[in-house]
This record gives sequence, C-alpha cells and structure tokens, in this order.
Amino acid sequence: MSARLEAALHAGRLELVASPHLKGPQSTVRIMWTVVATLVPVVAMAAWSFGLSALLVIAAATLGAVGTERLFGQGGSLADGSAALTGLLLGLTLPAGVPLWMALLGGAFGIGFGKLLFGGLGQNVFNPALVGRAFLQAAFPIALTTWPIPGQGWSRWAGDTFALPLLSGGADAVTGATPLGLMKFEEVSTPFRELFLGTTGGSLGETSALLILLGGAYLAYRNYLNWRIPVSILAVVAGLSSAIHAVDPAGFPGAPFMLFSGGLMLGAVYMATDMVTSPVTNAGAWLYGAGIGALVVLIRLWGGLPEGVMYAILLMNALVPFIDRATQPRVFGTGRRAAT
Amino acid sequence: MSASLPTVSGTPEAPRAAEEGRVPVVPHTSSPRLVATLAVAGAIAGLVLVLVHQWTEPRILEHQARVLDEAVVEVLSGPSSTRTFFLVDGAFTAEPPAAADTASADRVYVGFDAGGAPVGVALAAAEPGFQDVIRLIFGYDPAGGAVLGMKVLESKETPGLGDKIEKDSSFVAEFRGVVAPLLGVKQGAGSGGDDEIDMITGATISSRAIIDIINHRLEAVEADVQALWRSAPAAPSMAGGLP
Amino acid sequence: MGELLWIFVSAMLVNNFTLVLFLGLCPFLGVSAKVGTAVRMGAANVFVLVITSLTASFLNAFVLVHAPYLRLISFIVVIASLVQIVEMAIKKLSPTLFRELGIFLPLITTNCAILGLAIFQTNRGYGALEGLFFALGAGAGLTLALSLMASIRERVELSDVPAVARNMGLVLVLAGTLSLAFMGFAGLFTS
Amino acid sequence: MSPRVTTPSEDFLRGVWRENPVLVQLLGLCPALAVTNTVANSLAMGIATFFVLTGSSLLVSLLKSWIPKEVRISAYILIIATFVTMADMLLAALVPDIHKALGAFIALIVVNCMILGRQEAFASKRPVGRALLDAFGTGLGFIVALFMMGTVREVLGNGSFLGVPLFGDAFEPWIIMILPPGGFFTLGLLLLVFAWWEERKDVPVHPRHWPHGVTVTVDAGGPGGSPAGAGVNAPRSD
Amino acid sequence: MITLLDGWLKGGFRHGVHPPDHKEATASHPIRRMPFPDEIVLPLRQHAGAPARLLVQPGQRVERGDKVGEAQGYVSVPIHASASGTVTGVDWWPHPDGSQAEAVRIAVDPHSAQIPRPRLVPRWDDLNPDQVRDAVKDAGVVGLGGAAFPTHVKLKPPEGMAVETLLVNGAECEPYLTSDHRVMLEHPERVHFGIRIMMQCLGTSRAVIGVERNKPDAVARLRATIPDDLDIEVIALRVKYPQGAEKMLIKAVTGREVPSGKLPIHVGTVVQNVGSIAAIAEIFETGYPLIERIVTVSGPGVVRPSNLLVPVGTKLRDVLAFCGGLTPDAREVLMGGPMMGAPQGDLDAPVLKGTSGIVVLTAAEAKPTRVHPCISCGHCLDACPVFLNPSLLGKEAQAGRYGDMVEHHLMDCMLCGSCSYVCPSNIPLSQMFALAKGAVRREQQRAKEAAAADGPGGGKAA
Repeated sequence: MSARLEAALHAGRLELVASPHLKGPQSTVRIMWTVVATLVPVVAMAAWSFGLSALLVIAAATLGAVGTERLFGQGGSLADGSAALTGLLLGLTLPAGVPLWMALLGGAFGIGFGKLLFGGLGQNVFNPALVGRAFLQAAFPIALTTWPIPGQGWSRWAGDTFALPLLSGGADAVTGATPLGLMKFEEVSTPFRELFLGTTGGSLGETSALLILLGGAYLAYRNYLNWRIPVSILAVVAGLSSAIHAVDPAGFPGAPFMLFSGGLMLGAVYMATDMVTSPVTNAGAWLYGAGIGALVVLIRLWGGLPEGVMYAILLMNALVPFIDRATQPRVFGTGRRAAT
Repeated sequence: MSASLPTVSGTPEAPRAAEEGRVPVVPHTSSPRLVATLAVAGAIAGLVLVLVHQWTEPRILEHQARVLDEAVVEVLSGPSSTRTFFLVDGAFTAEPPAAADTASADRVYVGFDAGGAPVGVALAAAEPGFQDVIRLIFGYDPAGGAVLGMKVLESKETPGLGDKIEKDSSFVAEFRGVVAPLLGVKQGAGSGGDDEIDMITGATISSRAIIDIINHRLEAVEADVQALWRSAPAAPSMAGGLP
Repeated sequence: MGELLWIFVSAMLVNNFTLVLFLGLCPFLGVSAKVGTAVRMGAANVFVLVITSLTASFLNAFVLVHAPYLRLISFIVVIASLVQIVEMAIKKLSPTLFRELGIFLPLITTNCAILGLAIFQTNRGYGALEGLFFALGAGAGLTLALSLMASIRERVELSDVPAVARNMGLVLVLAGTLSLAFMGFAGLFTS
Repeated sequence: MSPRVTTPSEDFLRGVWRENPVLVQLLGLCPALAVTNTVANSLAMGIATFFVLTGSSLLVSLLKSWIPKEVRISAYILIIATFVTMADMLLAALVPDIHKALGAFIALIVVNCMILGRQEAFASKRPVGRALLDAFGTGLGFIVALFMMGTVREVLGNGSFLGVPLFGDAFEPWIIMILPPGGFFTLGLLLLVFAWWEERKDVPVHPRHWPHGVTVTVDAGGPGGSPAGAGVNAPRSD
Repeated sequence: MITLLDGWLKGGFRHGVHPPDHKEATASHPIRRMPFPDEIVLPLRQHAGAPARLLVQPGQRVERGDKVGEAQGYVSVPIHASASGTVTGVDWWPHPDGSQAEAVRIAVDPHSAQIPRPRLVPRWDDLNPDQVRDAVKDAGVVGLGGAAFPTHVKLKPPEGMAVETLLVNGAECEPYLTSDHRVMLEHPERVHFGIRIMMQCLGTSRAVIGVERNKPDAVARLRATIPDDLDIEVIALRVKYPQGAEKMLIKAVTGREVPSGKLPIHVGTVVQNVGSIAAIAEIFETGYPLIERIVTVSGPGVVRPSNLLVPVGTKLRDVLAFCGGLTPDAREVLMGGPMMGAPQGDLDAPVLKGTSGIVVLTAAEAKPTRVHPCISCGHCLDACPVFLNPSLLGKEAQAGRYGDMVEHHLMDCMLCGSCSYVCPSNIPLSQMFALAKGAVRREQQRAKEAAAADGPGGGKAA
C-alpha cells in the first residue's frame, strides 16, 4: 500500500457524530433571517407612507429588543436573529408618531419579560413582540392610538418621535383615524382598494395587505411558517363576518373589510405564525387559527376596542399548551395519542 | 398563597393531609364548653361591633348624604333646596305610603330655587361602561328637555383615558344645557346641533356609555318625570339638604 | 337577559376574578401546577361560589337589613358551615364526586374569591338570579384562569427558566401577561 | 419541631425583612396587588391590616389558654372578623375617600392568611409581649412591602408620590402600572430583584415548589412550629 | 373515506423525509469481487441475539466456509471463515458499533485458491420447513439490511399465526446505498428463487416485492423475470425515507399498521430483505454459507465509489484502500447509510454480515454542530413516521424525564433519525432518544431482575 493511500486512510481526523449524518435544508437561523428579509418591503412601504419617522420607530424597537437580548440573553443568542425579528415586528405594530423611547421600552419589555424570563428562544409562551405591544398599549394608550395620516411625504417627522425619555411629546400632530376606528366609532367604511394597497391610517406594518400576503406566501412556500394558521384565521374571520353581515348588513361590516383592515394580515401572517408560541401539531394549528379568527371577530364587533388581533393572538398563545396537549398525533400502531 | 405554606391545596396530597389533620389529636374538650366559648366570643364580638357601629353609623350616613347632596347640587347648578321623590305605583310622590318599600324604590331629586319654584330633576343611573359599571347622576329640566349637568359617582374606566369622563372638565361641561336625547359626535366633527356631545378622543366607548346611560334613563322615566313636573312639586317646608 | 349575559361575561372575562380583581390568587399561584388538578379545583370553586351566592342573597334579604354590621362575620360563618355540611353530604352520597371535588372544599371556603363574591354581590345590589349568574361567571373565570395557568406551567416546567425567575417571579409575570391579554375583553357586550 | 429560643428583637425584625410576608412568603397578595396603585391606598391598607393583626394577636395571645383547640380556628376568625369590621366602619367614618378607594378589599383582610397564620403559628403559643412584637414586625413588613409596591406603581403610573407630582406636566404616565397587569408585573419585578439579590449574596433562594412541583416547606411560622403541624385545617387565602 | 385514504397512501406511508438519495454515484456500477485481504477479522458478535461460541484455536488452519463459531441458542447463528488461512489469535478487536468485541483473526493464506470445500447442496424441494430453517441457520444467514436479525427465526411463524404475504424489502431508502439495487438488477432470478424457498417454508402463496421508484430498472428486471408459477407482485413505492423500515413498508404495501410493540406477523406478513433472500437462494444453489456480501462503498469522500463483493471480516481500511482511499476532505466514515449508519473511528473494524454499505462524507455534507433551542416549528412531527412528538420528547429528554417519555410512546421510536434530519435547530433528537431508550431498557431489566431475585410471589410489591 502506498504511503499516499495510507495517509488517506489515517483515522485520526475522522469525526464521530451520532446518526443521522445528513442534515435537512432547514435552519433556525436561516428561518429567522428570512422572515426578517421578507419584512423589508413592508418596512419600505411604511417609510414611504409615513416618512422617516417610521424607520426610526422600527429601529428603536429593534434596538430595544436586541439590546436587551445582548445584555441578559445567553451568549451568542443574537446571531439567531430572533431578537431582531421581535423588535422589527414590534416596530411594525406601532404608529409612526410614537416617541422613540416608548418603542425602545416596548422592545426591551417584550424581550425581557416576554422571552428571556422564560429561558430565551423557544421557551416563551407569549409572542414577545405582542407582549411588548400590549404593554405599550396598556401603558400609553393615547400615544399608541394616535395615528398620523399617511402619504404626507418622505422626510416628514411624524408626531412625537423625538420626545425625551419618560416625557410626552406634546406636539400637535395631524392625526387621522384607522379604518377600524372609523367603522367602530363613526360608522364610516373605507374603500377596499385603499385597504388592500395600504394607503390608510394605522400601524406602520398593518397598512399594506398586499406586501404582507406576498411575504407570507413566500414563507409558506419555503415551509418557514405553518400555512394552516393564517389560512384558518382568515377563513374564520371571513366566514363569521360574512354570516353576521348577512344577518345585519347595516350593523356589521362584510368580510373584505374585516380581512383587510387593521392588523389582521400582519397578525395572521407574521405574529400568529411565530413557531415558538403556536401549536406544534397541525391539528392544533387549525384550532389555534380558528380561535384567533373567532376572537378577532368577537372583539372587533362586540368588544370595546376597534382592533382585537393582538389580544386574540395573546389569548390563543395562552391556550397553546392546552391545544398541544389535546391534539397530539395518534401514534403509529396504536389507537392512542402521543401525549395525553 | 401558599406558595410557602405547606398545607396549600394544590397537590392532591395536601388536601388528603388536611383530611387526616382534622382528626382531633388534642385532648378532647366537652361540647358544651366549645359551644359556650364560641357563644361568649360571638356575643362579645357582637357587642363590640354594635358599639362601634353606633358611633360610626351617623358619621357614615352623614357623609353619604353629603356626597349625594353635593352631587345633586352640582348637576342642578346650585338649587337652594332639594327634595326626594319616590316612585310608588307608577307615580312620584314625596311622602310614600307607609306600606311602600322606599329602600329599593326608584327615586329622583327635585331642586328648587330660592322662591320655591322647581329648577330641575336630578336622576341617578348606572350601566356597564368600558371596564365595569359606571354610576352617575345628572340634572334634567323636564320643561325644556335639556340636561343640566352630569357627575360621575363611580367608575373603573381606564385611568388617564376613560376616566376623563369624570376628570376632563370640558367634557363634563358639555352636559350643561344640552338637549336630550343626546348625540355623541367625534371631536370637532359635530354640526353644532344643541343635542351634540363631543366625545373624548381615545375614550369613545366610555364617552358613549355616559350618553347612553343618560338617554336610557330618560327614556325609562321621562313620562313619570313629566307627570311629576306637571304636578308642580312643592319645595320642602324648610330649606336644606336631602332627607 | 342582556344584563344577565353581561354580568356573566363581565365576571368571567372583563373583570376576571383572578386576573383583574386579584381574588382567588391562592389556588392560582399555589395550585396551578397540573391541569387536571386545576380543572377540578375550578369546578369545586364554581360549586362553592354558587352556594355562596345563594347564601349571600338569602342573608342580605332577610338578616342583614337589620344588622349590616354583622355582614362580614355572618358571611364567613354561614358560608363556612354550609360548605362543611354540603361536603359531608357529598361524602356520604357520592364518594366518587367527593374524591374529585370534595377534597378541595374545605380549602376553598375561606378563599378570598368566595368572600369577595359575597361582598361584591352585596355592594352591587344583585338579586338572587343576578347573583347566580355572577357566581357562575366568576367560577368560570376562575376555572379558566386556573387551567390556563396550569397548562402554561406544565410547559414552562420543561424550560430552562433562569434561577432568578424560579422564585415565583415568572409565575407573576405570566399572570401579568395573562391579565394584559384579558384587557382585550374590555367593553365586551356593552356597546 | 422544637421551638428555638428567639430574642425579642428577632421576633420583631424577622417579619419586617427576612421573612417579609409579601415579598418572601408571598402571603396577602390579594391586597398587595389590588390596592397598591397609589401610595396612600397602600399605606391605608397596610395600616388597617396592621391594626387587625396586632389587635388579633393581642387578643389571641391573651385568650390562648381559654380557647379550646377544637374551635380555635373559628375563634381566631371570629376575632379577626370583628377587628376587620371595626376597621371597615372606622375607615368609612373617618376617611371616606380612602374607604371608597379600597372598597371591598378592606373586608377581605379577613381572609388574608398572613393574619390567621400569625395567630396559629405564633400568637396562640407565646406570651402577650412576644405576640405583639411579632405582630408589629409582621405588620410593619406588610406595610413596607405594600409601600414599595405603591411607590413603584404610583411614581411610574401617575408621576406622583402621595399625590404630589414629581416630574411636571410633560411626564408621560405609565398607565399600565396602576392597572391590574401592572400589579402583577411590579410584584414579579420585586421578586426578581429579591431573588437576584439573594443569589448575589450566594444564599440559596428560598426553596419553593418550582419548577418540579415538589413542595418544599418554608417555615412560615418561624420558630415555635409551622402551621403545618397543628394548623392543617387552617383556612387560607390570599 | 378510509378506503379513499388507503388508495392515496398506496405505495407510501405518511410522514417521513426526502433526503437527497445520491444513488447515482454507484447505481450503475456492477458488483465487482474484491481481492482477499491479508487478514480477516471475524467478530463472534455480528448478529442480533446471542454471540456465536468460539470453535477454533490460534494456530488452527481453516478453509473458506468452515465454521469458526457455533450458534449459541435459538436466536443466534454460526460464523464461518470467509477465507482460507491460519487462525492467528482470538482477540478483542474494534467492532463497527464503536466497542471492542471478541474476534477471530485469520491470516489469509496467499497461496490458497480460496475455493471452498466441496459441499452437498441440499435439494430444497425435498426438505420440510424445519429442515429448510436448519439449513438457513447453519449457513449463518441474517438480515442483510443492517439489523442482522437471524433469518431462520423469521421463517418460523408463531403457533396459530398464518402468513398471508411475504414482503420482500427492496426499498433501500438510505441515501448512497445501492447494494440491494445491484442484487435485484444483476440477480433477479436468485431473488425469485429465494422467494420460492421462503414461500414454501412459510406456507404462503403470495409475495410482494417493494422497490422505490428511483430504481425503475430493478423494478422492470424483477417484473420481467417473475416465474410463471409464482404469485409475485413488484410494487414501485414512492421515494421516501424510511420506506425500508419494516413497519413503514408494511403500511405502504398493505395499508395496515403493525400494532405498537408487535411484530409484522400480527398483520399476517413476514418482511425479508432482498439481499437476505438472495443469500438464502445461494445456500441452495451453491451450498456456501454466508461468507461474503455485497457492500456499496460510496460518498464524496471515497475516491472510487463501487459496489463490491466483500469477504465478511475484511477491514474497512482494506475496502477503502481498494476503492482508492479517502479524499483529503473526508470527514466521516459510516458503516451503513448516512441516516442510521454508525460512524467509524477505527478503520481496522471489519465488514460484518449486516454491513450494507460504507459511506464516506466530507466536511461539506457533515451537519453543523451548533445546536439552537427548539423553536417548536413542528417539522419533526411532520417527519416522524410513527407519529410521535419528537419536539416534546426532546424537551423531556433534556429535563431527564424518562418516565414521561415512555408515557409519550418513546419505545415506539425506531431511531430512524427523520426528526434529527429535519430539525432546523440541529437538536440531536434521535441520539437523545437512543440514550433514553437504553436507559429505560436497563431500568426495566433491572426491575425484572429484582423481581426475579425476590422469587415468585415476592416481586409483587415491586
């Protein structure tokens, strides 16, 4: 045997790794960063609609999330992209004119109390971005429901962007209303085309249904989100609101309005599908989505708030452990479920 | 709380332990003695409470009456005297028959000016708001059909937002002289009608609840109040607060 | 009917006893480690709450109009004894039911949700029927909060919770987040 | 469990800090969360509870040899309820505004198991002086905890302390802090800080039945026996 | 509805994964005989069940095909010398499973013609089933698919259980491996002959050969050569891992699920690897015992991928050297396929009867080592062919809750590795399950022994 061959057969550099020795194409890090990437058009749209304030608000929320993860998270956990995604999503749920310090605080709270306290990525029960959003909503209800009018130009600073920490802005912003607010409190409906393209008032990321649907479709195609969740949410919202609209057309809006107004698209595609906080089983995904859809309709039509997507998702997040227990797959060769 | 107390009810074991723990392990005391002890303790407790009650009750009642009186005076813009009318058998009367249950009967408070002429009726009402039941009192002029003033007595609306229904003086001021039934409009979006109330931005549900409470209340007793008004109620014989 | 529905929904969701009014925190924090236990605890709570509501209605209507200062004492004494009697009756009549629910009963009697129900019901001037719906709503809300918390904690038990959060800190934050989520129900069925 | 001999100062100080009823033993959480949205309410609730606790402890300690074991819990509750009713009526007569703000939670002092716990664990076994010291300490600890909660919540939630504005008009209040979730979060935060502090001191954190469901007893009764022994049937609540 | 589903499922099972199969590297390489190496190492433990009992002493001369170890008990088979030579020692030697095992070392006689002793070829059609089974056992035949379960055991269905269908496993779902493929392609008549013998032995009249659709030439060859007198069906299965697992194959072919903890015979089937079938046929064609087997040597880390006929006991080193050695970036040498194969740290370990392939991976294929937390994506649930919840099991494994894992059907896990393959966080799920299963088995064994030690009646309390 030649020396070359002997060298080539030397066992010293062989790795001993447990099977399987092949690895599928999916990677947690890639999933997170891809989701971030599909949000770029949505962010761009927000900037186009609401001006540079939009970018600053999103940046502040992201900084809050990433900074908290860096300070209190496990070493290297920033690289998985989940904290950045949380911050980005939180930013997209905020109005353009919210003071930057609030966005930062929301990001920090969401990551700190919504994620790190549970042990970090994968362990949390509630969607951290929505925990941050719900905290801000409860803490600063007025700032969080002050909606600058979109389409006022690129370089406009909206509202209270530069308010000093802990202080309110006090700027007299030109404010508009969201389509849902108009519907709930003034019984004015918004044309469908505006809803679909996103030229209406609202949170930074909730206005363009089109871009969100495109991003979601790509993620579903790559299996980076469970398509059953958005499909069941949207189907239940459409079905319930159509039925209610049929009974009382004057009192309740129809399905197109319900689907394309408010944060439903962003919530259904990007928030409810957060893998960590949604059911692990497919049957559970259907139930979970249906529950979110039903709660959204309940809160929007009969609740005190114009919008209920955030609360619907948080409430169903709380039910996920329950749903997971109830929908375990039936184990091969048994009549029984994997977990009881 | 029991996070720290060992007998907490949580695990099935704990109650079982509790079960066993109930078996008396201490020297037995005779039943009459037990009953007697508790009876004596109860009697002493009752006695103490009656004493404290007798001392505090007049003060508490006085305070309650004062609060109500102040509210009535506020929503009727300072009448010189007021008088309570009870709804008995479909009509308001100042002195209900002895048999009537005045404790739970519906009532209104009529305010009179210095000359003894009635200036308006104050009505209390309550309905669910955003968070919980809102209780309020408002003054009403049956002749002109106008609300004279409104004061929230109790609410749990969101601090800083919904609680503006009682803390926002411009909102409260809107209820002076507005014609019923009231109509809530978005701030600045009204047509200037004399039945319009500008709702609070961001607290639409709470604002609307106030308007609804007043409208519903008036709807329910309007006829009886008009009847009372037509009967030209008399001022109390001596000026003063509510009975 | 609408008012009864509102009383029920309000007690269960909008003003949830545990998550908004902080009543019944004892089982919520101490007991909610297993879903099965939590659900049975909730059921036992519903049971005691209904008894309490009926008792309070009776006491309010016939006894306490004459001696309001004895309210607290009579609530406590009468409810505790009544539950004790019912417990003994169940033990005799249905040992199965007793095993399922009965063991919780003595621990619930002086739970502050029970006394809270009696007092709130009195303060709001609810009659017997309204009180019953109030009790059912409160019980449903307690059961919901308990079982949600329990299922979440079963999941969190498998997590790598940081040491500082194990000292009930995480449980309180969880409760806070649930309470935050329940804010979504505010204003339900009022407009 | 053989009673360890304690000094009077130990009896007093224990409840104030090291075995703080709220922050360490997690007792009396219902009022600690429900009424601490302002400092004034917190103090009022703290003082009312202090009053009930000391009154009950005094009486229980005085009567301890006359109260038969079988009915002692009922007797304690009767005593506590009497004091609570007195407190309720006195507050209503003297400070009606605070009484209105605290609402039903004054009556609920009855089911604050901290109070019953002290009777069962301490007052019923000790001389009057020690019982009073213990009640003072525990009551003070309760006031301290409620005061801390109330301070955090009012300062952040309203920008004021005891109603006095601290930051001027431009301050943006964190309304959540005076809402129910804020109560949970504030207490959660305090517990986190406490745990972090304990950890930093390298003292093991109080054992609790977390995360594995194993209940570990913390001697709530302190020296002299925990409620585990005699008081298994003791009613508790928040 | 059920039948509709079954129709849709025909030729497949639910879940599973689709790793790239890489069969093209060797699928077209005909089987070549590898020259005899200088030394043969025959571990006495090569099959499931009791190891063989040593029959030879150092210094003893053995001829090719002679027994060096005898079966020890019913679930055991003998081991035969795969080359003529001299026994140089019986030593502890690296075993492909990573441990050391007692092995017979034979210095191959370079001057020998390596022609086995002449043997009587039994006329199979004169033998009753018991005699067939004895012959199979005596020839040391085990399942060649990897599990190495003694074949004769499978040939005897338990009392009162009838075999409806003989299922021949030609799925070969592991990536890279093509040894079964080549057997079906090059020796279809041997496969059919083996089926004939087994059908007679099992008393069944129906056989089905399941082959994945990525081997169309094998399907065609087998179909074309079916003897007229036999009821043999060749089914082309959808390509999916782990199609070759017994229970999956049965589900795919018959639509029936083998009950948890039960054997294929409970649904009236016996599954036999196509290589083992060919080996049985060979016994009755040539009289030779199982002393050599077809091994696929493949993977990007091998210079010349090949399908080789290798004497059992040949060291990996020699096999790889014959294939041109390893490339400089070779990182992992696997015995078996890349999904379930065992990594080799010592190339002195020999090829065993159950070795279907040697796959060498380079750094490019090796999976990343950084493990991220489980994000509950649920991909593992979609992959698990037995419908477990690997996500939950993994968390329980991490918390050391083996009891909960058993409740959640850990023991139904067949360690196919599908969950680990799809896991985006690189969590070594199947490794954790293997450890847990081992721990649970040991615990059960200990409990059983403790119960036995207590004596009859005394063990009740435990």
